[in-house]
Amino acid sequence: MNIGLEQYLTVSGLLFCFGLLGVVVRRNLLIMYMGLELMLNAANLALVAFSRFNDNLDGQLMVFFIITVAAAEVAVGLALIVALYRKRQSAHVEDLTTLKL
Amino acid sequence: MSLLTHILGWPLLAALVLAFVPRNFRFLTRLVALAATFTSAALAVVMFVKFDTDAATDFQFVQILPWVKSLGISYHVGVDGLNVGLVLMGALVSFAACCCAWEIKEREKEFYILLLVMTGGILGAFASLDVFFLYFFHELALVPAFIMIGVWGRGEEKDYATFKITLYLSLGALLALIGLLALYLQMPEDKRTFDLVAMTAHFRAQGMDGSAQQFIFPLLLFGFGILVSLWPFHTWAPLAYGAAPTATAMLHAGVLKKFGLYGLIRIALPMMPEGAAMWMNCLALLCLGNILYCGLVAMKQKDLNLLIGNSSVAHMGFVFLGIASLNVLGITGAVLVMIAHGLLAALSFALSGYLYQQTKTLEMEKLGGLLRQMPFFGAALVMAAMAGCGLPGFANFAGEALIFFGAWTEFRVVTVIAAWGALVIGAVYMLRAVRSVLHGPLPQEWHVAKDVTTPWRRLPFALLLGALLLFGFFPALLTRKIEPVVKQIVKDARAVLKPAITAGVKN
Amino acid sequence: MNVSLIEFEITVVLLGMGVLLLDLWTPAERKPGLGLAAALSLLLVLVATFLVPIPQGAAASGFGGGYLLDGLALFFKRFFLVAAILVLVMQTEFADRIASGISEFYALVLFALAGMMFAASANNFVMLFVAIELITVTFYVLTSFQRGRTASLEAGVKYLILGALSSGFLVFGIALIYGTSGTMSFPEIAAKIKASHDLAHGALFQLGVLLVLVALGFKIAAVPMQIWAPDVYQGAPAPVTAFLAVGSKAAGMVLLLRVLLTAVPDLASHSAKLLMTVAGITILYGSLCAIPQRNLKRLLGYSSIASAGFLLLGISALSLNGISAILYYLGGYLFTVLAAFLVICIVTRNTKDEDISVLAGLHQRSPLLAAGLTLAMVSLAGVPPLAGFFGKFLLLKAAVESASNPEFRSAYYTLVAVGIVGVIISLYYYFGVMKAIFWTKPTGDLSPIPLSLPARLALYVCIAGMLFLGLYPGPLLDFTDGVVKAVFN
Amino acid sequence: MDWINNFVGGLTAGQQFALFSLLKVVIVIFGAVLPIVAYAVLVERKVSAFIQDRVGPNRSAPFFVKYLPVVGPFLVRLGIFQPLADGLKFILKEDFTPSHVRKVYFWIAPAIAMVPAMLALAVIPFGSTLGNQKMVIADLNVGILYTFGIVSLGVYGLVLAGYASNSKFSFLGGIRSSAQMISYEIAMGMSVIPLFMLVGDLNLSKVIEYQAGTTLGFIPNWLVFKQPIAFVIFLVAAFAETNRLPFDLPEAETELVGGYHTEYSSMKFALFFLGEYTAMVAASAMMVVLFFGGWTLPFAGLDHPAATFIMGFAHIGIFVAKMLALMVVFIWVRWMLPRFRYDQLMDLGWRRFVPLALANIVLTAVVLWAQNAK
Amino acid sequence: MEDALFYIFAALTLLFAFLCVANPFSRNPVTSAMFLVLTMISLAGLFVLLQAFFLAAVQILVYAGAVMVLFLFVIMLLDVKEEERRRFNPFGIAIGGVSVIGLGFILFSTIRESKVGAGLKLTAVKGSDTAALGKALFTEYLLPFEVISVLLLVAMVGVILLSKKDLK
Repeated sequence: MNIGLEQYLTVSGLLFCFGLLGVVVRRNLLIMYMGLELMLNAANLALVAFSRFNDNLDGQLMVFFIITVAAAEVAVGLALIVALYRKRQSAHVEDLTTLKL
Repeated sequence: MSLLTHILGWPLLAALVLAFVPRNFRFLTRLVALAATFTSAALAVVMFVKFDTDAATDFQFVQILPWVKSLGISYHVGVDGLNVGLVLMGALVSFAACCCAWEIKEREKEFYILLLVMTGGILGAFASLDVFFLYFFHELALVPAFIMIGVWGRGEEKDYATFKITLYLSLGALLALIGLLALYLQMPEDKRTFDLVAMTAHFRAQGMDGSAQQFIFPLLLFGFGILVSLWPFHTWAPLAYGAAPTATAMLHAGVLKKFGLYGLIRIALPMMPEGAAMWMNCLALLCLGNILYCGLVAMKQKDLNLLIGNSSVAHMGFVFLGIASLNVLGITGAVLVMIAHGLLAALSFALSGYLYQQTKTLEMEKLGGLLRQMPFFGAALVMAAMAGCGLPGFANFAGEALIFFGAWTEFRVVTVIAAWGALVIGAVYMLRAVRSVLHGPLPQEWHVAKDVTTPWRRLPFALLLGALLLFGFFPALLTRKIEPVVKQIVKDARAVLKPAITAGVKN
Repeated sequence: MNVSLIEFEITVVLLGMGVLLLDLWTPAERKPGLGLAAALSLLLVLVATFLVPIPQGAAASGFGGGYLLDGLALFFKRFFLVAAILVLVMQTEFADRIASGISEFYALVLFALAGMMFAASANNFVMLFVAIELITVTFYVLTSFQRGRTASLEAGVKYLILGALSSGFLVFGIALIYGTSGTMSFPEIAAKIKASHDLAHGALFQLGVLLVLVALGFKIAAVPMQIWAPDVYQGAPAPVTAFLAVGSKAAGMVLLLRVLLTAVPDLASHSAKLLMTVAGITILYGSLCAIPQRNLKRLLGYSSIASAGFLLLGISALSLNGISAILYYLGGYLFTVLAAFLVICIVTRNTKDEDISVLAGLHQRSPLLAAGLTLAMVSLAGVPPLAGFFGKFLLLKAAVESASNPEFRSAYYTLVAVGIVGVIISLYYYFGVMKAIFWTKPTGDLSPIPLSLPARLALYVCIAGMLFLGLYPGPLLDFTDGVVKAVFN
Repeated sequence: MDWINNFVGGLTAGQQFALFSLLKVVIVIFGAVLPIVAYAVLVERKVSAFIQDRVGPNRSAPFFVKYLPVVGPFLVRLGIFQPLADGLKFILKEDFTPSHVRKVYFWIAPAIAMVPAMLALAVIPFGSTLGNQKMVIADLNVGILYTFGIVSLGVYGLVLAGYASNSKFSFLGGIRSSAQMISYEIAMGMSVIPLFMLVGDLNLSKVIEYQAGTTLGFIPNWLVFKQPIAFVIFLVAAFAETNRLPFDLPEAETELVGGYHTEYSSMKFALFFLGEYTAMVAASAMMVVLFFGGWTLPFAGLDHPAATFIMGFAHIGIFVAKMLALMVVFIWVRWMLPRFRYDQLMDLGWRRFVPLALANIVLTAVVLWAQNAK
Repeated sequence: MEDALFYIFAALTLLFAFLCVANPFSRNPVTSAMFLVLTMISLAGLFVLLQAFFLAAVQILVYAGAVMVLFLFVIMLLDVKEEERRRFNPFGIAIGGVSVIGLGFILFSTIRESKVGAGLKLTAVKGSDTAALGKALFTEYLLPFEVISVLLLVAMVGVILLSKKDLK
């Protein structure tokens, strides 16, 4: 079978779902965050595949931006999680109880 | 600047001025407020006198200032026979209310500001000939009322009453707003305007789609109805009036409440005759609820204020009945009762407020024999009660009589029941109230109660009573102005009514 | 490449960097003054925006078509500038509650402002993405700025996780849209939809649009992406909450407008019912959940959800008047919400608490603050004569107008009914606040609250704004109408 | 040779590619890198001995060697059998796994430390051509990026080693090393950008082509002359990246005992060791390619791709010679300079080199722009 | 050959991704992080198959080389033993799992249904891909590029503020 766009998209879709699964199911902030990274990467894969098959570079540029933004976001996010951890000694969603849910 | 603009502008201007008066200048505060309302009232009298009765169907004292051109909103005021009396009544009651506001001792500045804003709003609402401004001014008057009840109100149920009146009246206002919007959108796109005159002319000429009328009319009917405490949406009224400070109760029960009725007559009837025809039977039945149910409830009341509140709701029933009759007599009577009841309700609440001031209670069982102690007050209360029962000589009588004549041709059974209710029930509770408050032995603790002595204090009561009597003896002062306008409305409405209904019309 | 197009944004970014630099040479006690300096500079920028001729007809675009300077963009740029100026003043009042890094606090606001201004001009998905991310990432930091408070950090983390989740949806949605249409640019997508009917009906394309909408819904706090709002509003420092409520929401809104009505207008009209449903649920959710709230900021958080619902109501009207109403509503909302937060910020300065009861006796402690908050509440409740009323009036009008389409008549009327119910419910809790101000028995401190000159000015501006927009809506309405006609017709 | 030609000729293009790639990998790794690494250790010991005025390894040898006439004792004194002995020792020692470690990571960390350095060699053109084969394992268009990517993975070995060992010293070593590597990666990456601005291509073969020829007749066109700042930064960063003195903070024995490999012994330790030296090889090779003209020499026509096998081998020889010279520099520096303090290291990286590298980029851009404007 | 490589890389990507978020054998965040690194690397492999060499390199350089190291750092700084002791809430997992499977199904069927890219073929890259990317980046996409730089500045300021020690 010839590998086409559809196969790449399927992989990307599954990857997206796995990422979402991590966010929804796991309660550890760090692992949730990894799930979020997976989602971004799923989008990256889809973009690159589309970009290649459409023969158009916009998608790849978008990936470039996404990667950069993700890096910045991770930096801020991890700093935030560490700051919270210092305060509460926990990186668990269930322990975020100061604010009413 | 039209006279009307002055009438509604002075209170608003005074409110603005008061905002900059330091709070310990209490005398100045009161003076400014009184001066402003007095100016309004005086100008209103001038306007009433100068009003050209022969041209009652034309709008007079008109002023138009474009406001939002793209939406067709403009500041447009003017009076014809329909609202000239209402404006006068509003201005008089405002002045009286302002006189009665001396009972407020704390945070006077805010109170007077709110009172003045409310006054301006009320007068604006009745004077506006632009649907948007009509609504706008009404809301402008409503909000201060809520705040005044909440802050300066009395009794244990104050908070509950505040929330209840706020929610009910906002709901009513919003329903009406949607109705008005829908009405606006019924105009063709290029001619859309909120101008009442233009809208009426348009719908008079073009007519409106029947199905549109069928759903816009109930919106307006129930929206305005809630504002007027139409049964069964009336429960807020006694509660709120019971809790409200005197001046607020006077203004709201007396004047602001009439806005809904005015809106029905001014907007709903002329623009949507078909819708009106559809819903009038329903309205006639509902108004029985007002008259009978609320009358009976009033009979059961132990608190004077609640009694007056309920009776005021009951009186609204007559007005609804007049409107429902959809003929010249009925509607003219309805407008007359609106004015008369405005004066009466203001008088009643002013009296009960004064009483509360003196005795700190309004429970009728605890009171008694006050006539000897307070002759002027007693006399005024008796007269108010008589007016409330619809005795001849008071404006109410004239209005109610017209309504019954008008309604008799349309809904005989209803009229009979209503008349019975008005005469019997009204008489029962009014006279009972008079008896238990004024007659009988005077309990020891009320020896301290003082009568209204100074002319200054007597002024509001005298003013309101005088107006009631004036219009009672010379109802033609009003009816001659009202009738031509109503005739036109009824003519248009009748023109489209179904033959089945027209058959019974004698007019 | 026309650099003069982005001169305002460049100025703002440079200003932010300038604040960061000046911080090095400013003694600690004078650092709060930097905020005022920045606010003044922004004022100059604001004035400058009025000296630029508004592009008529074909708007000026640049940078490969990704940046668009039209009336809509200009409107929102001014909007954001005003918001930022007021927020900066608010932050100066807030300065003593931030242990360190006050200059960074200002700088971050400026950067967020730059992000919003870019968002206002975004014309392709790449710009949309980077602008949104610039705003969001800045707000992660701003939200958790009070590191001493656990609530602030928790709010930051919640915003972070949910924000990143929405970013995930956003990029995946963008990927799908890009993949099916082959372009990132809004107008080109619209052109392709017009050219080929299949595109707009492709399931993949629709899924992409849906995902993007979900992500934008997060920014404006619409159901079902609203869960972050109450917590974050409560936990974040008051000025940040204000900026979040006004700036971030408006940025989401302008992007939503651009995506929905520039890129996929046909799809928008197909999904009117969906939009209506979301709007209705959002209104109800926000209003109902606000009732039991005792924390002021949380209360405003829920109220902002309800406002998002009203904005969506305007979008779902799918008419020019609806969009114009949204712009107008936002204009009023700007002054209203900022006034409310300004007062809350100052009142809660000395108390750790943000419970509604701290307002007790406010009318004695500071009549101006009491008046400001009261007016804000009245305006939020949509009562004349304040700005909020006219905004809601226009929104409801637009919805009723759209009901003339017989296909959707009942849907629109249901939505309007829901809107009315929302307004009624909201009256209840807004009056709860007013009740606390005026007739709750004060228990604690009754000393007058000092008010600095800038704060006083800011409050006057807000009140004036509310009153002006409520009493004299003509100029702004004409402006928004013109803008909307030029952009979306 | 015929059967080889027949065999190769019989293969498809893809198969040929695979075969030659495999051959290159095997030859480069086992024929070049491992011996170089092994003998680099010896050189290290010899150089250190020289610098410290000692003799260095001069005993170990199979028993028969010293009986060889003349050559035997010389070879023994040279110590060329020492690496074999070392290797043997590593293999034969007890492979001890402490009980408190996290086993899986403890086992894979050394491998992770070793592999990236090896992989980094894949894109380095170590000669021009041999026959019709280009002397590079993978001639990637994004060669330099690939290298940086792979090198950046090396940090995992150290971090995981530190984490897995479950002891303070290892952990600190691991954390330090990763911080150090990430920091210097930035300076390193930025330092080479000007080179590629000049060359206009990321392919390393193109970089070498660019450096062919001379200026003014005698100065080679090497980029080290055109971009001295870049070279200095790159060189220093390379020291930091390979964790060698003066930047061997991760394993600073006076502070951290042995850093991340405190708990390691035997073959696992040897892998770390090999990794370090392989990284050194890779860094030297990279520098040769980037700054010293790769396999070219600006005279005797050696700067054109080889036409004959002899020339091909000569090119490889030139490359290896340059690389070895640089490795000696590495070793020499190690014994000449004291260790930096950790804060000094970070300060140098972030506050000196990063701005310097940025300035260099801007400067180069301005110069290029001025030239193009003409 | 390429097909085989695709299947290998795709399978690895998905396997590692799954193990990252839902590893049945270990709940150690370090393990998750390492699997995420492996996912990134396999993804880079897929990028290479798509002839996006530049992005493949950037993916490894940024994600695997920097972002994930940061993750590891943080995990190591925080106490991870806590996580292993936590009990899962089966109800939450069931709800989450079902909803995600639902979404996956929607995605999958949409992709299937829409027959996207049926007529499209992977075209060979002409010339240097990186140069074209660079050109687009600095002309057409210059503005987003600059905005991103502001974003990075913000992130830098933010991280420093959030992790400064001097606050109580």
